[in-house]
Amino acid sequence: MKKLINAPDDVVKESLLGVAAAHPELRVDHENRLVIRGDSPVNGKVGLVSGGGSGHEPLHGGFVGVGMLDAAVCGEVFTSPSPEPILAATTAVDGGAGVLHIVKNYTGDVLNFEMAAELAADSGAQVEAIVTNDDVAVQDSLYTAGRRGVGVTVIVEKLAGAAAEEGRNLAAVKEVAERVNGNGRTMGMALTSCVVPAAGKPTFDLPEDQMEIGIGIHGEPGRYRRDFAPASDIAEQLLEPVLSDMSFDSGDPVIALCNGMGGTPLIELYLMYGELKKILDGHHVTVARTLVGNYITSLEMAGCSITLVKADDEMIRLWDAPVSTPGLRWGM
Amino acid sequence: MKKLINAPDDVVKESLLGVAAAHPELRVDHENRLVIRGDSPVNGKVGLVSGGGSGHEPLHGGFVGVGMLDAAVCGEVFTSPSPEPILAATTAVDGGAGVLHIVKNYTGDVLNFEMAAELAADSGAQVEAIVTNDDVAVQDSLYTAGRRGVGVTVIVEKLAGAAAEEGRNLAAVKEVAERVNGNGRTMGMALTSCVVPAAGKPTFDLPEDQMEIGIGIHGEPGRYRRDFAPASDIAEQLLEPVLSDMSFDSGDPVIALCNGMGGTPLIELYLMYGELKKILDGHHVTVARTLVGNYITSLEMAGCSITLVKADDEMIRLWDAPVSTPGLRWGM
Amino acid sequence: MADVSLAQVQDWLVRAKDSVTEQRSYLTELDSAIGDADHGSNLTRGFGAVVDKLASQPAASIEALLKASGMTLVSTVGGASGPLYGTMLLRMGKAVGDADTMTATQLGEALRAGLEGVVARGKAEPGDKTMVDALGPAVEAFEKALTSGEGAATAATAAAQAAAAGRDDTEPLVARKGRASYLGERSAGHIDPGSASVTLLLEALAAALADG
Amino acid sequence: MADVSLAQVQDWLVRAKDSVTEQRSYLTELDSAIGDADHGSNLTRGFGAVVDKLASQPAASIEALLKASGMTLVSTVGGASGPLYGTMLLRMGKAVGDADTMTATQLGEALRAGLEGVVARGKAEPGDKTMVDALGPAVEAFEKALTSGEGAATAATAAAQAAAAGRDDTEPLVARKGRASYLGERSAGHIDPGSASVTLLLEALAAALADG
Ligand SMILES: Nc1ncnc2c1ncn2[C@@H]1O[C@H](COP(=O)(O)OP(=O)(O)O)[C@@H](O)[C@H]1O
Ligand SMILES: Nc1ncnc2c1ncn2[C@@H]1O[C@H](COP(=O)(O)OP(=O)(O)O)[C@@H](O)[C@H]1O
Ligand SMILES: [Mg+2]
Ligand SMILES: [Mg+2]
Ligand SMILES: [Mg+2]
Ligand SMILES: [Mg+2]
Repeated sequence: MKKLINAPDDVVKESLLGVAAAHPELRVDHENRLVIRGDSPVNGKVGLVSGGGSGHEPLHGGFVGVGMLDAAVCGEVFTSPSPEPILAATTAVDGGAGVLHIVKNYTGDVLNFEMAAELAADSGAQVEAIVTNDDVAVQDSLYTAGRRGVGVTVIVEKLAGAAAEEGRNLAAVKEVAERVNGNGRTMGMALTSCVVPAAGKPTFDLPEDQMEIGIGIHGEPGRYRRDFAPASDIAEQLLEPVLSDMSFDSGDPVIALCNGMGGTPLIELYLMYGELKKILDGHHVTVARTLVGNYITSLEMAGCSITLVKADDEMIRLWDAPVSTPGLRWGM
Repeated sequence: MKKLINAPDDVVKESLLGVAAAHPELRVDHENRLVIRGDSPVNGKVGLVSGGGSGHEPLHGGFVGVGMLDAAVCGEVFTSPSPEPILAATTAVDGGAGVLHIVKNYTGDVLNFEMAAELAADSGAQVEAIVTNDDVAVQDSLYTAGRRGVGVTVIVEKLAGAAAEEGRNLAAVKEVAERVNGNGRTMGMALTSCVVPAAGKPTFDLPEDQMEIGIGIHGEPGRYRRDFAPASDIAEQLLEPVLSDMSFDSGDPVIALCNGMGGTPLIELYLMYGELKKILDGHHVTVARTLVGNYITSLEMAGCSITLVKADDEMIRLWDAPVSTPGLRWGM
Repeated sequence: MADVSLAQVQDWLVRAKDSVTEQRSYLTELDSAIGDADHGSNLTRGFGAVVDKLASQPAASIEALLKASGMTLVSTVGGASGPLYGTMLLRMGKAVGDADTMTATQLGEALRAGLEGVVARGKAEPGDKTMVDALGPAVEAFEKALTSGEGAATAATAAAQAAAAGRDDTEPLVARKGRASYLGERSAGHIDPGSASVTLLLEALAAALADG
Repeated sequence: MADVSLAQVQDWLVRAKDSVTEQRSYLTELDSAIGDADHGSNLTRGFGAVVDKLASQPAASIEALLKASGMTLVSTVGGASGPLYGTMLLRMGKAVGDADTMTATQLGEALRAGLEGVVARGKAEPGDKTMVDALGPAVEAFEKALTSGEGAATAATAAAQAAAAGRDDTEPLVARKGRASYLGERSAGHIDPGSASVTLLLEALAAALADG
């Protein structure tokens, strides 16, 4: 394993030192491993807290700032943080209008955020949670822990963040988050495995002529393995399960995220987006807003995912609203 | 070789299809492989053209937009574009105030931009060029093709772009570019090789226990190979040649770019920046502005580079000026 | 038959820490086949913190000891297993109450309460290929041994054996809870990491009681 | 002794294309040792375009043919070698002028002009480990053969041999121009890719003149 790190166990802690050094506009709580908006708590604003295992950067720490998250809780690599720091984040961003937890659907995250919410409620805080679960790779989701939360989380954080910034109340911000999640679907794939620092070697072996379709963001194996194929084929394999799960051809504006898993260069991600767009055009999907890049990653894994959100005019307005975070910034 | 591509020879062409689909605010000239600001030519504004081989994304196409480049010329992967498209870009962005070519110092780029400038001059255009050459890895630069242009190019494009946007004339914009380049130094390293699509295999072999210090951005071998080391050591090895080449402890504000080579995850880049910052603090270098992320890459190469620019108040003001490009955006 | 002492409970947790630390790669290996390759490091970190905690702040009762350990696990393990093992110890402590010894019957009740806590938190059913598939049979075996007149040490040995059998039985199962469930049919053919760590914990318990 | 015809010049470029296409991996291999692994694909693309161009727009004179080919190289090769080889052909065409045959002497002058063009554009000196180290000796050998009374075909064979020798002599050199110069001492021990492609071009010339 070759990585730009010191000791594997210190990766998250030391990476946060860099975040603090690079972003004086943010506050870093090194003890609890939190990235917090500099002006938190914002009086009268709903506080947004997300978090989970590290290794998905820029998600979540890179999405803290005006118009998006108030705090991110950074667990060990691919390991949910414990309730204690989640509680600390909740307290730190509570500006009196309640706090929304944005949780990706993984058992560890759900259990730890649940325990934290119980503790916060005990001390009188008003906490709601939205669990994202957009990964169509998970079939038979009734017989499993349910679909995983992946790419849509970025868009939930952006739109709920904009809604909170507008001063909406907790129920209304939660409603936006649920609307985005309910209308979002994602499918991802990998060309290579990631390497968890503490493990020191690739999580899975993927032969040079194979790819894994339907992966999550933790090096979990995917839905199936298949012979490595050209980008145009891969685009078909990613979009087929998305488009057959939900219809996106209503004419409603669609937000598309062509996301890199970390190790794939941007030139390839744009090429993939070109292939995806061709298919979307053929299916009469009207993409109104697009992001192409590394937004929710799996360390150095090579691969990509496509997320589509069927939006409406209000959601597009919230998308366009100003945001100022290390990972997503416009309008200010 | 596993990449998200179709045929290796179509990578650049097809990637530009994705750029066009994702960025309706830009214009893509598919024949000449140009990415052009949507409102080009801007009347009375100095036009900024950069370009070179592809594979360094977001540089240069991702830096086209208000406050930065007017056009990027996209050559084949790691291969300079020819004079023809450079000339086409020059013509497309010439708003009557002349055009500045921003060229990274590589023989191919220099020769092709030179020929294009001669052709443009023949047809009456006013063209100046700035050749960036910030790579301190190149020793004995008098006996070589000179130092390579690397990380500083990003900062030159940002600051010259802001100066042009303010309406300064060609000589003044060029002066800003030269000031940035003259005060910028970069050193980079690699943990793995990149894979040029047309070659289909790693450009160099780097054993699992070795790293390459002093690399460029084309998979060229570096200054030396050494045993793989912890991030804190690597930070020392990168900064030593930078700080001994130029002094950055004058108290002047410094702009720092901790750049990923493409395949290194963000969590590691932030960790590296933490290590770099510790050393910079120890040397009384006052970092005023920081960028951490993939800005000038070498396909999927794992590794990083550090660029320091000794700035002044005006340069900081130009840095802070609004910019709206796919790869760098703030203030608008 | 001797009661189980506070010192033995503490010894259990120290042995548990030694065991997960020693088996760190084995647990992580299992987790990398059907999970995310961190179960070994999660538990090593968590039980390491538990032992540190007990060393710096000795507990006055079994309840206090198990509660402090449970809270420490919750706050240091993260992942799915943190809240689950944490809840298990918290419920065990509550069941025993404020005492510095407990009878074998009380230990059996505590284990049962721990199992119920894990099920309440994680909502796994038997056969879902989780730690419950080792913990459930272990608690039953413990209770059955007591019914046959055995003491705590022998019952714990039986529980550890039942856990190991439950662990091995997870191999052909298709996971329905936790990360492994995302694999569908592909989760079959691998042992569940949590059932393996439950087995280590019960083997540690048996050893602590045997030597005590 | 027969003059060199327009058809032979065209045949040269077709053979050059075949040769660089066939040796694509070899050239790229050399470039990956001390450059950026694209010399083979650069020239394959460039000479492929030259041949396409000549097929679709037959040239009426040697000057027109070489100019069109030079412009095509400049506009399709990119990289350092595009402007250099392009300039070489442009200067050669200019030297020959508007004719459909040329004497061996004229060809020698054209090659000399081509070399001067490469040097003017790239500013390399002999020993800098560039294409000049093959092209320079080749031009000299060509001129020397003419002085000894040989014809164009024999002179071209001598030039190709001198190029090959120059190519091999680049191996121990430390590069001072182009990408390879960034390697410093580490560029020694490898043949310069441009000197290898120059050799292929001169071998193609010798073959075109021998068969013509
Ligand atoms: N809902 C659940 N109920 C009971 N046990 C579970 C549940 N989900 C997961 N587990 C157990 O947790 C183990 C994984 O723990 P660990 O790897 O530490 O956490 P994570 O899956 O978050 O990485 C699984 O092997 C399984 O035994
Ligand atoms: N300044 C120069 N003068 C002459 N030849 C040069 C010069 N710079 C580079 N070359 C030649 O160009 C060759 C490399 O060509 P190529 O790989 O196509 O371009 P690039 O280096 O831009 O990738 C080198 O092997 C060398 O022979
Ligand atoms: Mg985990
Ligand atoms: Mg090149
Ligand atoms: Mg796990
Ligand atoms: Mg080359």
